Amino acid sequence: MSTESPLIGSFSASPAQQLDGARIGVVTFPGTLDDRDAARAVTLGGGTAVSLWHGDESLHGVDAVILPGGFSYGDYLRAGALARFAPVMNTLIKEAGAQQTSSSPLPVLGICNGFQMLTEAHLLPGSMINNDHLKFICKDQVLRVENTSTAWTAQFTADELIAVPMKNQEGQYVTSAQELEQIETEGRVVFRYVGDDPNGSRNRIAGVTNERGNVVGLMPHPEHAVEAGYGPDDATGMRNGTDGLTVFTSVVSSLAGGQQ
Amino acid sequence: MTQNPAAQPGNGEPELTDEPQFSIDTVDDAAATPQTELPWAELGLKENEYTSIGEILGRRPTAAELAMYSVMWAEHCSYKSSKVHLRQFGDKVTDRMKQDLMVGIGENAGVTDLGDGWAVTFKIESHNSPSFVEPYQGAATGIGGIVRDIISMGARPVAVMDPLRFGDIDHADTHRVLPGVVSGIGGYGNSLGLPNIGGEVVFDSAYQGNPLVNALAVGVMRHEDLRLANASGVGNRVVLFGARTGGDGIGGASILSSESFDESKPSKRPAVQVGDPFAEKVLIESCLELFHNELVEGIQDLGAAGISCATSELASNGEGGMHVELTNVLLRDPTLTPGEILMSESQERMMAVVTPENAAAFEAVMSRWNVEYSWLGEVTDTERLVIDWDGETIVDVDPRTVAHDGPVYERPYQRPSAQDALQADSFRASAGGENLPATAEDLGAAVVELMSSPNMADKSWITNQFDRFVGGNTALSQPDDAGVIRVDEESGLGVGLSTDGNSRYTYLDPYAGAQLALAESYRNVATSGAVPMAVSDCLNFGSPEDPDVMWQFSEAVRGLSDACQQLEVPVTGGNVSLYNQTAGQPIPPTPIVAVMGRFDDVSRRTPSGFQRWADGQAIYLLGT
Amino acid sequence: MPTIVVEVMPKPEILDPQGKAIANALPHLGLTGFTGVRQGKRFELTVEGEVTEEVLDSARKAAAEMLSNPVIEDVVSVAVAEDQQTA
Amino acid sequence: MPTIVVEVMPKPEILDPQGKAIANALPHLGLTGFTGVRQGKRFELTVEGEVTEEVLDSARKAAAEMLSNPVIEDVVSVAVAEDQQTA
Ligand SMILES: Nc1ncnc2c1ncn2[C@@H]1O[C@H](COP(=O)(O)OP(=O)(O)O)[C@@H](O)[C@H]1O
Repeated sequence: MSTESPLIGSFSASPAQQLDGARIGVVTFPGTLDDRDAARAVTLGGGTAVSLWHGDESLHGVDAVILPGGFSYGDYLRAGALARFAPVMNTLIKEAGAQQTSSSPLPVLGICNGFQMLTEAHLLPGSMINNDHLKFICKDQVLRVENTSTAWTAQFTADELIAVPMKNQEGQYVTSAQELEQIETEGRVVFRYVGDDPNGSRNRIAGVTNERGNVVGLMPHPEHAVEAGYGPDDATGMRNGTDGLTVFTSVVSSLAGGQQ
Repeated sequence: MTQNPAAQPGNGEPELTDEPQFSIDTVDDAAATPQTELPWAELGLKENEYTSIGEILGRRPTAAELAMYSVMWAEHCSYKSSKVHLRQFGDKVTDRMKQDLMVGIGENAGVTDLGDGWAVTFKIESHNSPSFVEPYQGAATGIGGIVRDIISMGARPVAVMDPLRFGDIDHADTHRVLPGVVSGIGGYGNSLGLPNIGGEVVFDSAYQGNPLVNALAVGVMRHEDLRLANASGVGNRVVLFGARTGGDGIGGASILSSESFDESKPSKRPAVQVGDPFAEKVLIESCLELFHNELVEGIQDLGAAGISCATSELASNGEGGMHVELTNVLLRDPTLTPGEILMSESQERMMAVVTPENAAAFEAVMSRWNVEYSWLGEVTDTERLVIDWDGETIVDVDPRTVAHDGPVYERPYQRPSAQDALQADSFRASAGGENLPATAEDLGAAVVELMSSPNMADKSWITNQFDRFVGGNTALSQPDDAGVIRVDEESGLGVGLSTDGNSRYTYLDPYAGAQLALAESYRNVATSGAVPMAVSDCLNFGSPEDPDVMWQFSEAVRGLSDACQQLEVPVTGGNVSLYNQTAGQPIPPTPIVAVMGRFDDVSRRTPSGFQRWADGQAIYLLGT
Repeated sequence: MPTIVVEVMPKPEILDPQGKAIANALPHLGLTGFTGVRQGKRFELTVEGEVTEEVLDSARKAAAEMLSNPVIEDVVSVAVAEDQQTA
Repeated sequence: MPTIVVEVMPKPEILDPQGKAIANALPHLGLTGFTGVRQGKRFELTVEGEVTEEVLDSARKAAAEMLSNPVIEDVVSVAVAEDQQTA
């Protein structure tokens, strides 16, 4: 009799390649919520998670940085607005920003609140305002991966459709018409919402990258789609979706290969 | 008599500028002026209660003492009407029920051994009337309060649930209350990073004037992290940390006028409390760091009765004495009188007992998380709780008389005369009952009608406003019958929880109705694949002074305690919410029962409902 | 088009978590001269035609019943906007 | 204590979902005279001592760099509060 319930993947199951070399920093701000989840995703992706603290200027020599989701400083004022002034952000802006001239600028990923911080810090274009329906929304969301040349998306295939959870209140992506046009023509939209527009974002943009392609931000949460049993639904079963894991395996292998 | 000391340095909030003007009523004053009238009635005390305070103290209470007794002897802190019945939860127990119980009823929340060195603590509480007055903030601070109960046991909170009752879905007041309640629960819980793993939404006009907002929080800890609310170790220091103390929840100016025997005008006090989830989030993280580094000996959250409760409970559960200087309390509003400071219900505060050796390490944790704190005093062996105001003693009491030995009432109760008629009034005997659907078509239409009732319909319009993914350990949540959370990522050890209640059954037969609530919750947990282990309950009823309501209450408790004994699951804690009525009309009796069960491996959890991935599987109907 | 500006602030006795967080963050910008911050709301209502006393009354009603929550907020002002404000 | 008021509004070209929702709801209150609503923010910064030109400069810096996000918002005004405002 095949009445067995869907099984949840084991946490200790490691991915095919174990590349302990990649040290990926995960920053905790006061009010950060998804730092442990991001660290788990890094581990599952084959990297080594290094926790970084908002009040510490040093990035402790990590190879890449994740600004995880949450409600830093309660999302008071504007989401991400107060976190942007943390000491760690000063260093991050120097190491990842436009003034950075080294051939391999620091890969940075901002998820949800982290994306909001990156726009507040002007490392990424645009900004987020309240969802057009004015509510917090938590749901499984399908995205199209439109740019696979970043360190965070290298292992996706072009235009691959992935399902990851999204959960936010201030997730409507806006920017000026001119900048929007520039982002689009330069191919800097990394993730785009598929299906019903969940929050009114311009051109259904879910994630973007900067000119050099080292900084990526997205509103939905790939780190919540890394373990079967705890992610979004997918074709194989309830909560089985692990599409988000590719974000983390991508950066680990990009770092290992030294390529961007 | 002393003046309020100078305003404390700002914490980023503008100082209220009213000049503090009040006199202090010291213990010496009380002894010297036995005839002075105090406004005990305005503070909600009964004459016999006021008299017994005098007898306990051997003199009239000071204004500050009166403030403490009045809040601690209030129904929701003292359980004075429900205590005699609630004893059954502790009396009707079998050995098996005690086997995994690490902390039972009486502490901030019960604790159950989960095995492998893990323990789980959970509790359900009500925040009904604040949520009616200001839905968003009322519901938000309801989540905040129950989460602090969980932290104070030494646990990391891992999930919340929210059983709700509203009036008619089409009523204007429901349109005012529901969106605020839902976004308040989401706004606070989502910001804390606690997945919402279930709850209930029921619409019934019987709740029109008195909606119910109950909230459950569950937390997990390693055995060694368990903390209790007691002040032990003479010479250990007492610290208050978290948000500053404001005039929250002290309502009108009655207590103020009791202290200002002069004619100074009372300043404004907030009508509602505003929650600060960010402050609570850093409070959680800083407490976990304190527990991890073993920096606190005892800890207590500040709930309804604020500092009155925290000092008297810590003192009476410990060595028995405590000495506190109240002017050390950091204030948001410098015009607060000592009595008001003792009564304030300001949110996001905790009180802890710390050894002198650990004080510096404690301060380091506070500054790392940018949490404000102030040292208030120390543990003594005097068996007295002594509170000074600028060096003069304003409270000198046996803390047990405040915290534990309050009044206990055997309220009269009686089976309502209308109960028989109510039970006889069946659907089959009614007009509707004569035209029961008989044909397939009629039956089909009846099913559709049922499904479209707001009580049966999909609840995702509400639950999609709650984060169910945060933490990465949610194995089941809506739309499943039980919420399931993984506790140990290595072994898959976890817990399943459900909350249930059916006020119609309970109205018809409170004894059976409470049992059915337990049975439903137990079933929901069991069918998810967990072994039910423990119960928490929130008993929402009308006025205990109404013998009909008191009968409903006593029957429900008797029923629930009998059923718990039968199923061998202990009640580990809960909450009683009385006086839920408008214009003399009580709500239907609404015991909400939460059951927690254990999974040795959550990968074996079973979702409810037919799964679209399970095509071709067989369907069985079990039971009677 | 004429504009009516409505200003709403949290009541002084009510906790303002946002203001508190901002006040704590200002020193990161090197700004230490402020002892407190409170955050409220500012609404601009545009009016077709003239701002009569009647229109102002509607704005006051909107301010009291929809734009503010009287339990926790005060309406600080309801006034016709001067022409062009700048910082 | 003197207070500096900072006013911030969403840029005209940025859609304002809150303002739109309010505009749609006003007719339910029987108020139909308004053609549009925009919701911005109003901050009160309290100052210990005198409001010098230097203090005002800090407030302008706070307004430009923290209290507003130039991508979506404009600082409408930074000014010392008149003594007692009322509705
Ligand atoms: N207020 C709420 N908060 C969170 N989850 C809720 C709430 N109300 C209902 N749910 C969840 O939605 C799902 C469906 O609820 P309900 O229709 O009441 O189910 P049932 O009738 O099977 O108990 C359940 O998973 C329940 O836990």
